Order: sequence, then C-alpha cells, then structure tokens
Amino acid sequence: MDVLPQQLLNGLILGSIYALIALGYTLVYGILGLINFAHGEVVMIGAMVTISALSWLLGMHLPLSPVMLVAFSLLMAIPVCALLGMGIERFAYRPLRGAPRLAPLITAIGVSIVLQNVAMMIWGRQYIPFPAILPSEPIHIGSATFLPVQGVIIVLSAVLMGALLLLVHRTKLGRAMRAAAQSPSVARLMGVSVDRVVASAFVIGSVLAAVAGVMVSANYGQAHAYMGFMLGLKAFSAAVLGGIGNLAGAVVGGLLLGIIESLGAGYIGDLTGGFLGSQYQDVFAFLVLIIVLVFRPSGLLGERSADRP
Amino acid sequence: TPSTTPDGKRIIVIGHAAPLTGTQAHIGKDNENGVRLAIADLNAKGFKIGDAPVHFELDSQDDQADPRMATTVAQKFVDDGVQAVIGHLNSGTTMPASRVYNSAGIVEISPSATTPRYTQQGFKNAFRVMANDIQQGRVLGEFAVDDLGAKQIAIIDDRTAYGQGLADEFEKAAKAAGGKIIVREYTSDKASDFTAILTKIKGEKPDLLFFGGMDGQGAPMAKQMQALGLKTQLLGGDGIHTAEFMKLAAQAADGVVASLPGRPLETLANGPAFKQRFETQYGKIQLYAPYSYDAMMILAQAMQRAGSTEPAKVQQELAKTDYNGVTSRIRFDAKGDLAQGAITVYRAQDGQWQVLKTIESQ
Amino acid sequence: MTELLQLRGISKRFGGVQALKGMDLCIPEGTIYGVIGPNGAGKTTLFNIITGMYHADTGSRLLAGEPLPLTLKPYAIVERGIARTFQNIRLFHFMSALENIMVGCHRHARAGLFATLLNTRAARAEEASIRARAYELLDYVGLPRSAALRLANELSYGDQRRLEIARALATRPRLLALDEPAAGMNPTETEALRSLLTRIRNDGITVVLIEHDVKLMMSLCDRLAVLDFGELIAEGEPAAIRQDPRVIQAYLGGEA
Amino acid sequence: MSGVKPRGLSRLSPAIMALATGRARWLLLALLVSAPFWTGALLGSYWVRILDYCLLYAILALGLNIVVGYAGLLDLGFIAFYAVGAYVFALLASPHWDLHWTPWLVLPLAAAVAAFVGAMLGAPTLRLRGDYLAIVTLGFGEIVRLFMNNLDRPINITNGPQGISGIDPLSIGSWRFDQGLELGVVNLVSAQLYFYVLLVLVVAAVVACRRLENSRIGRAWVAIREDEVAATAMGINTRNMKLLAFAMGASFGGIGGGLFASFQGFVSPESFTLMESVMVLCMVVLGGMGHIPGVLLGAFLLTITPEILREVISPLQQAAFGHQVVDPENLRMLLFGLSMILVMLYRPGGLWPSARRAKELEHD
Amino acid sequence: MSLLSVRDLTVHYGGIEAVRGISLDVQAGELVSLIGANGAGKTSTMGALGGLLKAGGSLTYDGVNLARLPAHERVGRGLALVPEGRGIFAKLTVLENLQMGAYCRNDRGQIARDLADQLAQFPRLAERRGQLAGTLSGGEQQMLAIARALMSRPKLLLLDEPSMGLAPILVEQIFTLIQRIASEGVAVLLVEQNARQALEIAQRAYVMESGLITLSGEAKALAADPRVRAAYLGH
Ligand SMILES: Nc1ncnc2c1ncn2[C@@H]1O[C@H](COP(=O)(O)OP(=O)(O)OP(=O)(O)O)[C@@H](O)[C@H]1O
Ligand SMILES: Nc1ncnc2c1ncn2[C@@H]1O[C@H](COP(=O)(O)OP(=O)(O)OP(=O)(O)O)[C@@H](O)[C@H]1O
Ligand SMILES: [Mg+2]
Ligand SMILES: [Mg+2]
Repeated sequence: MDVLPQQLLNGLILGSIYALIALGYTLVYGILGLINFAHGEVVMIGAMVTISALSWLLGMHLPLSPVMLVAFSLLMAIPVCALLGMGIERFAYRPLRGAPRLAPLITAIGVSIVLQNVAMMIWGRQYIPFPAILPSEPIHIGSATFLPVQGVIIVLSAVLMGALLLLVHRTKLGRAMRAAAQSPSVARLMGVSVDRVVASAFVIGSVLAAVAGVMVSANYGQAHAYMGFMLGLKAFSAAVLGGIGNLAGAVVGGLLLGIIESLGAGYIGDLTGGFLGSQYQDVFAFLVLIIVLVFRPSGLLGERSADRP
Repeated sequence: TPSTTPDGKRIIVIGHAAPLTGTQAHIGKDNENGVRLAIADLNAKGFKIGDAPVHFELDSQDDQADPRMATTVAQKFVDDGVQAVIGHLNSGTTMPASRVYNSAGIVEISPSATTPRYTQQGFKNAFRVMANDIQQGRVLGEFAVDDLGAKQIAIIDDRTAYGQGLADEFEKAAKAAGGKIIVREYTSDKASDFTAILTKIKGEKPDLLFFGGMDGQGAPMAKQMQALGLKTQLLGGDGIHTAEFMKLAAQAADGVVASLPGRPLETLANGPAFKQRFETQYGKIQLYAPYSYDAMMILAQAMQRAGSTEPAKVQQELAKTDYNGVTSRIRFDAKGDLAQGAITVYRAQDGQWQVLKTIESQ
Repeated sequence: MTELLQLRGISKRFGGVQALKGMDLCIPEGTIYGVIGPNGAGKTTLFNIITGMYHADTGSRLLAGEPLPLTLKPYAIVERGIARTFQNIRLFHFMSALENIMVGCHRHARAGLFATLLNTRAARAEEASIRARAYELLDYVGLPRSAALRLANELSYGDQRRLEIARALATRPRLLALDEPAAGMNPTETEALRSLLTRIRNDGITVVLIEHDVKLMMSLCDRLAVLDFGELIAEGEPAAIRQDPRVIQAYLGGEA
Repeated sequence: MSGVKPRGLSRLSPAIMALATGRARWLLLALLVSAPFWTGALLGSYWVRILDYCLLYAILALGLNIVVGYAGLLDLGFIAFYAVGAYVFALLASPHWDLHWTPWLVLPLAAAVAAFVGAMLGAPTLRLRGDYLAIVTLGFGEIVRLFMNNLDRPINITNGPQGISGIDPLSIGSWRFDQGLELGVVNLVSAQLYFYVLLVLVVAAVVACRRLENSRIGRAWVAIREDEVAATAMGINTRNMKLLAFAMGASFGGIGGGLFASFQGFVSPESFTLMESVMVLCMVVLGGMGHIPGVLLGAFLLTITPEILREVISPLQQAAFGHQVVDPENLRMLLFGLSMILVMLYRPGGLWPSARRAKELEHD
Repeated sequence: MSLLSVRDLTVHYGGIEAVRGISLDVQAGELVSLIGANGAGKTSTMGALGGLLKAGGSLTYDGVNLARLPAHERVGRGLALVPEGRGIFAKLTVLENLQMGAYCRNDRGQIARDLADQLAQFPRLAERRGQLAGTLSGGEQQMLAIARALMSRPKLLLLDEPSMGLAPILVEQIFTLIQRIASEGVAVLLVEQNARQALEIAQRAYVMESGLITLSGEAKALAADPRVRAAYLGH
C-alpha cells in the first residue's frame, strides 16, 4: 500500500499545528526580539480554559451544535489568554526592556515554570480529556484520511497567517510594531506609544495561542499542564527554520518541520536499510534544521540583512 | 532516638519518593496516596511493634523523575532517619537511589520500577511488589501469540527505561512463542502525534501492535489508529492500564488489551474495600496505588515480625514475606523480586477494564 | 613613488544598485590619499571591499605588488597590513578605551591558550608590553590618560573618533583607511585631526580617507579620487581636482 | 530602561571583594575548606551532597560562561558536553564493557573528548547569530541526548534508556572514595571526599577563567561579543576564537560530566535534558554573566533554593494553616520560578554583575 | 510667550552632569542655533527636549509642562526631533520610514502630498523608496532622517547635526531647506558643528560649553564675536 500521501498529509497537519503556534512566537519575536518561552504555556492555558468552559457548557445542556459549543468556549479562552499575555508582558518583560538581552529570557523561563505549576494546582495532575463531541468520522481523499478538525487546523493556520501579514505589513499599527521592534526610542520620537504597541502584539500573540491551544487539544483529545513545553519548543524551532520574525516564515517553517518529522519517522528505516529507525526522527528533524541554517543563516524566509559596515 | 506522639506512640517515619511535578505527577501522586491510605489504616488499627504502639508518618518527596534529584532525595531520607522507603516510581530514578539506600542499609520497596537490573545489583535491601519487565514481557508476548493469535507483530516503544525494557522483553517472548516482529517503531514519552509511525505500521499490515509506554501516549495513539483506519489489535502493559487511558481514549479504547501485574482487585479479599476507601478519599485509582499500599503493608508487617525497625532485621523479615495483598499474594525470590506473581490481562470495553485472563508467571 | 594598493576593475552590485563599476585605483605609498564624492557614490563600499568586509563581484587588488585575493577574510587583510575605521563609529562600546586599543594589538601578540592558562613569564611580559603600547597610542592620538579607563561609549564623539584611529593603529598597518573621521567635529577639532593625520603619514603609514569637508581634503591630501555613481570621475592632485568641471558639477557645487 | 538599577550589590561588591582580600579572606577560606565537616555535622550528608552539586554546577556554569558570558554565543545545548563527559567516564570505568580505567586518566580524557565534540559542533554554527545559534545548539544538545538514548542497537554502546550503572567511584590505588576515609577521630564519607575533589577543580576553573579573561584571548572574545564586524577588522580570527570558546567551555562540561558519573554511579539520558541546559544558563545569567563571582553565586543559589524550599514549604504551610493548602511540590516549583522572575526584574544584570555589565545597564 | 521655554535644564548620566542648568527660548517661527564643542552637552539637551532623556528643571512647550508629556505624545503636539546618528529604522524601507514620520497624523490626502513633496525634494530617496533603510549610504540615511521629520509637520523642529556626513552640495541644500521651513512658520532649534552656516541662517544662537550656555544673542553678532570665531569658526 502506498502510504506516502497519508504521510504527507500527516506532516501537513502536524506542520499546521506547529505553524499556528509558531505564528505567535514569531509575532512577539518580531516586535520585541524576545524569545517568549512562555508562549507554549499560554497555549496550554488556552487549551485548559477551553476544555473547562466546554465541560461547563455541556453541563448546561444547551441546544447548540458541538461546533458552536467549541466556538463559544474558544470565545471564553481568548480573553483569558489575552489578559494573561498582557499581564506577562506588563510584569515580566516590560520592566526589562533595554536590559541585557538574556534577562527577559530568564523571566520567560520563570513565567513558564510558574504557569505550569499554577495550571497543575488549578486543573490537577491528570491529563484532561477534550470532550468527545466533535465529529470523529475521518474524511477520505484518495488513500489518505484526515479528521474534520484537522482540516480546520490547516485552513486556520493559512487564514491567520494571511490576516497577520496584512496587519503587520499593511496597517499603521503593523508598521509601528516593526519600528518599535527596531528602535523603541526613535519610534517614540515618531509618536508611537511603544508600550501600547508591544502590549497589542502580546495580546494578538496570546489570542493566537488560545486558538492554537483549542486546536491542539481538540486534535489530540487531551491537555496537560506540561503540554506547552514540547509544543513551544517545536514551534519555536519551526519559527527559526522559517526565519524568526517573519510570519510567512513561521508557517513555511512549521509545515516543513511537520513534513520532515513525518517523513523522517516514516522513512528513515527504509533510507538507512533498517540501520536507523524512527527513534531518530527528531535527530533527523534537527539535522535538517541545522543544515538549512548553515546555508541560510537567517532561516528560509529570513529577512534581508539591513546591516552594513 | 525516635520521637513519640503526645499519646506516647513511637513515631516511625516512612519515606516515599516519586515525581510529584511534571508529566508523570498524576501517577506519582497516586503512589503517594496508596502509601497514605496504608498508613492511615495502620495507624487507625493501633499498630504495634514489639508490643510498643507506633504511629507511622509519611515523608513524601518529589524526585521529578530526575536521577540526580532521586539521589538527593534518597540522601535526605537517610539523613532524616526514615525507617524505610517506598519508591521510587521510575526505573531511572530507582536505580541510582538504590545505591544510596544500600550503602545506608535502608530498606527500599519500589511499587512500580520494573527494570530487572534493580534487583540484579545484589542489594539485599532492595525489593519490589511489581512484576519486572521480564516477567510481564514474557506473559504479554506469549499471550499475544497464543491467545490473541498474532503472527505479524508491530512494536512501538517510548524510549524510556520502562517502555523500552518492556518492549524488548515482549519482543523476545513473542518471537519465542512463534510470532514474527515485522516492524519496530519508536516514539517518546513527550510525544502526542504518532500518525507517521502508525501510517508506516498500517502499510505493513500487522495483526497486533504492542505499545511499551504510558497512558499519556497510549490514549492518543489509540485515537489516531482509529482516525487512520488502522484496525490492528492494540496491546500494552501496565502503563496504559489506567482510568486515565479510558477517559482520554474514550470510544477508541474499546478493544484495547493491557496487562496489570497481580490479580484483579475484585477477586481479592481486601480488594473491593480498598478500592472503595481509596476512591472516596483520593479519587480514581490511577495505576500503582494498590501496589504502594501493599508495599507499605508488607513493610509494616515485616517490622512487626522483626519486633523492631532496625533495617537489618526488617530486611530479613521482608524477604520472608507471604502476604495476601490487594494486588495479589506477595512473596519474594532471593533477589527481592516477586516470586510467582500473577499477571492479569484485561480488555477495555465501554469504559471498563474487563478481565480476560489471569496468568501465573514463573 | 611606489604603489601601495592597486585596485583593478572592481565592481560591486547590491540587487538593483550598481555601487561600484569597474573601479581602478592606485594609492601611492606614503601619501594621504583622499576619496570624495556625492552621497551614495560608493566610497564606503570601496572601503568595504578594500578591507574584505564585502567581496567584490569582479576585479583584483594588489598590496605592495602582492595579490590580495578577493575572498580574503577581513582579519587576514588586517594581517597583511590594512586597518580601518568606520563611518558609523564601531568601537567596543562597553570596553574601556585602553582595552579597545589592546584588542587592536591582538594580531601581534603570540600568547596561546596554554601560555595563558599557565600564565607563563612570556605571556605576562607580552601582556605588559601590550598595555604599554596601548598607553602610547592613547597619547599618540591625543587622548588624555584620564580617558584610558573610561568606557568607549562614555567618550565624546570626537574622542571616540580618535580612539577608533588609535585602535586601528594598534594593528600596525601599512595602510590606514579612515571613513569620514572628521564628521561631527567642529573646525577647531578638525584642525587637530589634520595634524594627527599628517603625523601618521610622516611616521610612514599611508592614509586613505573619505571626507566631505572639502577645505580639509584640499589642504590635507596629496592626491584625491572623486567617485560618482560608482565610477571614478577624476583623480589627481587637489589643485587639479578643484578645477575639474565634472567634479564641480557632481560634487562641489558652488563651494569651490 | 525603567527597572531598578543595580546599585545595591555593585556598591556592595567592592566591600565583598575587600573582605575577600583582607584577613577575612583566610576566614572565608577556612570556612569553605571545612564546609563538609560542619555541614555534615550540623545538617547531614544530604546537604553535603547538595554542596557537591553546587560545586559541580559551578564548574558547568563557569564553562558555559566562557561561551555565553565572554564570547556572547547563546548556547542552549551545553548539557551535551556534560553528557559526553559522563558517558566517556561511564563507558571506560564501569562493568558495562568491563573496562575499569583509572579515573585520573578517564577524567582528562572526558574533558578532551568533550572539547573535541564542542569544536565539532561549534564549527557549523559560526555564521549564526543570536537566537539562530541558540536553536541550533539546542538541536545539537537534543541530538546528543537522542543518540545516547538510542545507541543500544544495532550494537549496544550506551545501553539506551536503561543507562549505565555500577560506575566506578574515584579511587586512589585500591582505595575507593565510597569506602570513606578515617582520619583519626573524623570519618569522611564519600560525599565529603568528592567535595574536595570538586573544590580543587572549581578553584582550577576559576583560575583558568581569570587568566583567560585578562588575556588577549579573553579580550578577543569580548570584542566578538560587542561587535563582530569590528572584531574582524581588528585582525581577530573570529572563527578560531569562537571554536576555542566552544571547546574550552565544553571541556569544563566534560570534566563535570565525568565527575557526575562517578559520583552518581549511574548515568542515563534522562539526566541530560534541555531543561538542564536551560538551568545552567539561568545560573550564568541570574548570577551575573561574564563575572566569575556572579556565576558562582548563580550556581550556588539555583542549586540550593529548590532544596531549601523543599525543607521549608511543608512545615510552613503546616504551621500557618494546620494542613497543606496547596501541593507543596507545585508550590515549591512555583516559588522557584517566581524567584527567578523577581531576581531578573530587580537585578536585570544578574545578582552580582561585573563592573562592565553594571555600566551597560546604566546606559540604557 | 515663547513656543519653547527651558529653565535650569539639567541632564545626568549616572554621576556625570552633562547639562548643568541651562535656559533657552525659541519663539514660534524662529530659527535658533545651538553650537558648541564636542561633548558640550548639545545632544543631551536635545535628548531631554525630545523626551529621550530624563531631565531636571522646567521645560514648557506651547504652554504645556513637558515633564508631563511622554516622548510619544510630544510628537503629536508638533515637537519633532531628528536625533544625532540619524536613527532611521534599518529594516523598514525608505517609504515606510517616511510613513512612520506621519504616524501621528490622520489627514491621508495631505500625507500623500507631503510624501510626494519629500520624494521630490530628495530624488535619491525617491529612487530608493523600496530599499531597506539600513543599507543606504550614510548621507542617504541622513536625508531620510530629515525628510521623515518633516513628514510630521512639526511646529518645532529639533535638528541635531543635520549636515553630518552630507556632501557639500547637499549641505547647501539642507541649509536652504531649513531656512525655507523656518520661513514657513516652523520654529527650528538647530545643533550644528558647521557653525558658520548655522550662524548665517539663524536669527538667534546659543553657545554651549561644558554643559553651560556661555554666550547667546543675535546670530550675526555671535558670528562676529572673536571668542566664537576663535573657538568654533576656525579662525
Ligand atoms: N548592503 C547594501 N545593500 C543595498 N545597497 C547598498 C548596500 N550597501 C550600499 N548600498 C548602496 O550602494 C550605494 C553606495 O553606497 P556607499 O555607502 O558606498 O556610499 P558612500 O559613497 O559611502 O556615501 P556617503 O557619503 O553617503 O556615505 C548607495 O546608494 C547605497 O544605497
Ligand atoms: N550615554 C552616556 N553616558 C555617559 N556619559 C555620556 C553619555 N552620553 C554623553 N555623555 C557625556 O555627556 C557629555 C555631553 O555629551 P553630548 O553628547 O550631549 O555632547 P554634544 O555637545 O552633543 O557633543 P558632540 O558635538 O560630540 O555631539 C559628554 O561629556 C559625554 O561624554
Ligand atoms: Mg559612506
Ligand atoms: Mg552631539
């Protein structure tokens, strides 16, 4: 049986998930030059809040379709994440603007640890199941199958990328964001309220995280206080692969990473004559990442360098 | 000199170590609760050692599933003068910690570490109330071929000491029983996407898929098998025999087969009562709570028989254990492993683990 | 008069911009050689190519008759004896002035890893001599001793310019390339710079500099090259350049 | 910037330095050298063990400090070299291959192999800047861990996830550290003996770092960190200097790994996760990047804080509420994370930054 | 009442006092020059006015106390600063940089016209409108910085060494431009090393030395002052 189409589709779905999270990473990075290590945890909180909200809504026995229920709970998760993002920015990053580059990295790690443990205190140590209300009947195309929610993920990551690209490159706010990223003090001289711009970037990033959290937990059927770490790491790698700070790069990087992982896991064995197996899937993915960066030091779609001696 | 309670009972501190934060925290806490319940039961009974009434106290520490933390915690227990340790949860932490307990001469009973090497180190103070990978792997391998009729077998393991150890032993036993391993794939204990390896496995058309790993991976794996239309029988070890697995995999759990060392709780004298008391106090049993409960019970009884908490004596008495616990009848072989432990195989049906068969392992 | 640096047919393109077009240039040894031209003419690009910061698309260059391959890395070019300053000052901002100069001494020091770890007598002696030389250079460019231990970015603009020259001199160059050293200096300070550059030249170091201060350039330089749109439009002694109609039209305007 | 400027300690640090140079220096030294005795006697071997880990992490942090603090290369895969050192030791001095080479040969070998691996891994990353470098080094760190986790087949080299146990402790002749040492009235246990070995190594590492810092090599590193273009324009071969930084840092990691293996007696890939790399980085940054005393302080605090919290949280909750209101373990990690945030907010340059860094902060 | 009124302004860097209590005024539509040696404190003064540096003393602009106005709100009220060292946004294109200049404005049509004006004024920028500003040559960047400031339609324009790094023809052009702007009613405070020309076009001027204003008055008079001629005009 030819499994290649299915493998590519698997990669595409996984990649879209990475892309969805990578967008948030890259947006914040593009503005602040900051690796927001806590982004994965915001994704996790988004997932947790959605599931809680969903369970609550289900308990009320409203005459709503499952999709509507999920949409409503997403609408509850979004403000929570937006507030959380704003709070993180306000208290953990803003005071460190202009501090040595690594200082906010450390607070980001601190925020991650705090959020993981707070989540565990609130939602417990268990894995939380995503209520099984979404259609689970796979859709077939050719020899490949996928779930409806996975289709939504693919479409969503493309749509959100488009929307963000428009926002960042076609609007005044977007231009101000990029200006503030490069030189906050000069941006101020142009009349940009850097605090407001940065906060709005965090809010948008966190809304993206909420969406990603819902999609991830719906797809895998579960959420956990520590789910954000690995996802965040992969998404961050994807963002770098595509050229961090570049929105289209985040999506390209995400998709590529997903497909590489998928094909890696599926074919390393055959490629090496059975010598290596899928245990080297991540090695393979990182190797591709490294090779790409060695030849394109600022990622696939990394911006032209504006540095000159 | 151990202290006493206000009403004159001698206080005996028991150490417990498991990951209480991180991804395995729910299982760690479950272990802790098992010991907690045992201690509550013992204290309520007015337990006596050498005619002196005693009061057990629990000192539970988080080893974060990190080998270094495990030795640190172990040293802390030694310094604090705990009388014995129930733990650790993982093989990777039990191994280095056991050295510390051994050189301090403290008794250690692991409720859940399954690596055979734990008891192969020649440490007289090391025991476990859980079947090791060889015992469980053999039962599973034979069961897969003989009872489930599998000929073409696929294996996935999560590359942890537990998952890999169990999968390796399963592979050996399945081969010995006449099965053929046609594909072996790997994942990690942090992964949640298995579509790539499942797709590959689907292409090989096995008639059984064995997974060596835990519920956090097993459940999405079962779901993804369903979504990919992979209708192969899924078989796993104790790692997926959890309430959590049922909840997470939902209807995809149906038909999954998993083993659990010991006899079904319901068939044992104290089983149902234990279950009921545990669940009213701590919620659903995750996985190893009954084992840590038993571990604490046999420890207390060994102390009672020894008439002392002196480690050397307790250790001698422990070796002679013969006790009907909530998991099975517990006896030890010369190494400290379960002697002739029973292993039960279950099938998931409608959210319940239903007993398929109980197998006596040698 | 011998040629110290010779450029032949150097071209450089950035996307749609042809920054240099087949540039030929000879810098005679022992001169102060000026490069002038309108903004964006390609002067800095020329310097970047001379010092290896950019690789030219085509062309060749010779230093004292020896070929300098186009792909040579900047540090290797420093080894051959060319040092530079930057149009936008690029000091090591958070190192002291003295340390900045000591970094410039890097290529002449020999202490390796093991000598350093073992703190051998030779390593200590070398370190002391580097320090002494850094102080000498500080004096040489006219920075006060009190500036030695201040961070580079605490110095005033003019002092930073001077420090950058001292740092470049520390590499013991044969050719010193200065990109707008007088920018941001007032006339008085520019005078001091003039005597510094003359002194450097008199001490046997060839100086090539870019500058927009026409008065300074006309009186200071032995020869001038004029660039416009990436091409050499005139070359020669200042007196001749001043009269050149193309130069007047493209660069000097009413000033001349 | 609007954060609080690092006045307190940087004013204090001359005072501490004065302390460390005056007569008090001897007192300090005596206190340090006798630490295992009084810690052991007053607090128990558990705390001696934690002191050992403080020293072990100090070696790692000093090594990473060379890469991150001096040369400004953000390395998120530092733990790989620690892993390499640990596995070199484990393979050459354990029953796994039944090799029992003398530790005093294996330790330098571990450092050398790690340095070699450091240079190898450093080579492809030279053109990368900032966060691209971070992610590539992170990738290398994971690759090394994954290899250790999987090289049990087709031929068994590392024993895979099961790890290698029974690793030889340090020994001199036929006397092994785990036997302890009787010195008249006092009896030194293994953890106390390791303390001295580690202390000697930390001192050696500090001396090495100080010498590097004040040499042309150290200056070249700082120059690269400040402005790579200007550094090459000063004749610095940035490629070689960066590789040297990677290799030097890695060799510290290798020694640390070797000692860890012998002290622990067991190694498995679980000990070399990304989180460990991140923690060592936190030690460097939190303490005061590029500043040896700061880095030492960082290593000390980050190792000891979780353990102190372990000791105090439960009793404190018990005393305050009569029962455990929240899970002490989660609370412990939460407070740990919180303290990391607070330290950075109040001292963005680290707890004890170098004079240079402190000034950098004043300038923003 | 003057448009900008500065009384006892001080600026500190750590322990260093770079500006030590100066007072100056700029009337509406007036062109005032501020000259002084390197390190005299000119840039620090401008930084304080633009809101980039913390300052002591009292600053009043257009009847408002500037201490209450964060940097980004000053622009909206017509106070624009062209900082020393250009401060262009390197990763934005030339066009985007110019658009940033008009960030505080909402009159789209007028913005578009102003943009066209600036591009006509600096044909080199028009040629390079899509280029990343960071890759421009030094002089091109300087043109961009000036053009960008003009995009904000200021009432008071603070220029810190606008002629630095410009070729002679352009220097002429810039000074003419500054004069024209002032004649259109925009007040200008100009810091220049090119003291001769700065004094030529200005109505009034201040001379700064070591953080203090030592001389002030009519620009013509100062240009004739022997002390000024010796120290700043190179005679
Ligand atoms: N990296 C680059 N990418 C794109 N264009 C560039 C780059 N470097 C230089 N240019 C262009 O090449 C031309 C020459 O630039 P260069 O810096 O050499 O000019 P210059 O003569 O030094 O001018 P100035 O006197 O203004 O400093 C300019 O038009 C500039 O925009
Ligand atoms: N960031 C800083 N940190 C410390 N001191 C500084 C800083 N910036 C400037 N100074 C000091 O403040 C004083 C005034 O500097 P300022 O830049 O305001 O002078 P200036 O008149 O603009 O000089 P120039 O003509 O060189 O631009 C100088 O002595 C300078 O050394
Ligand atoms: Mg130039
Ligand atoms: Mg200035």
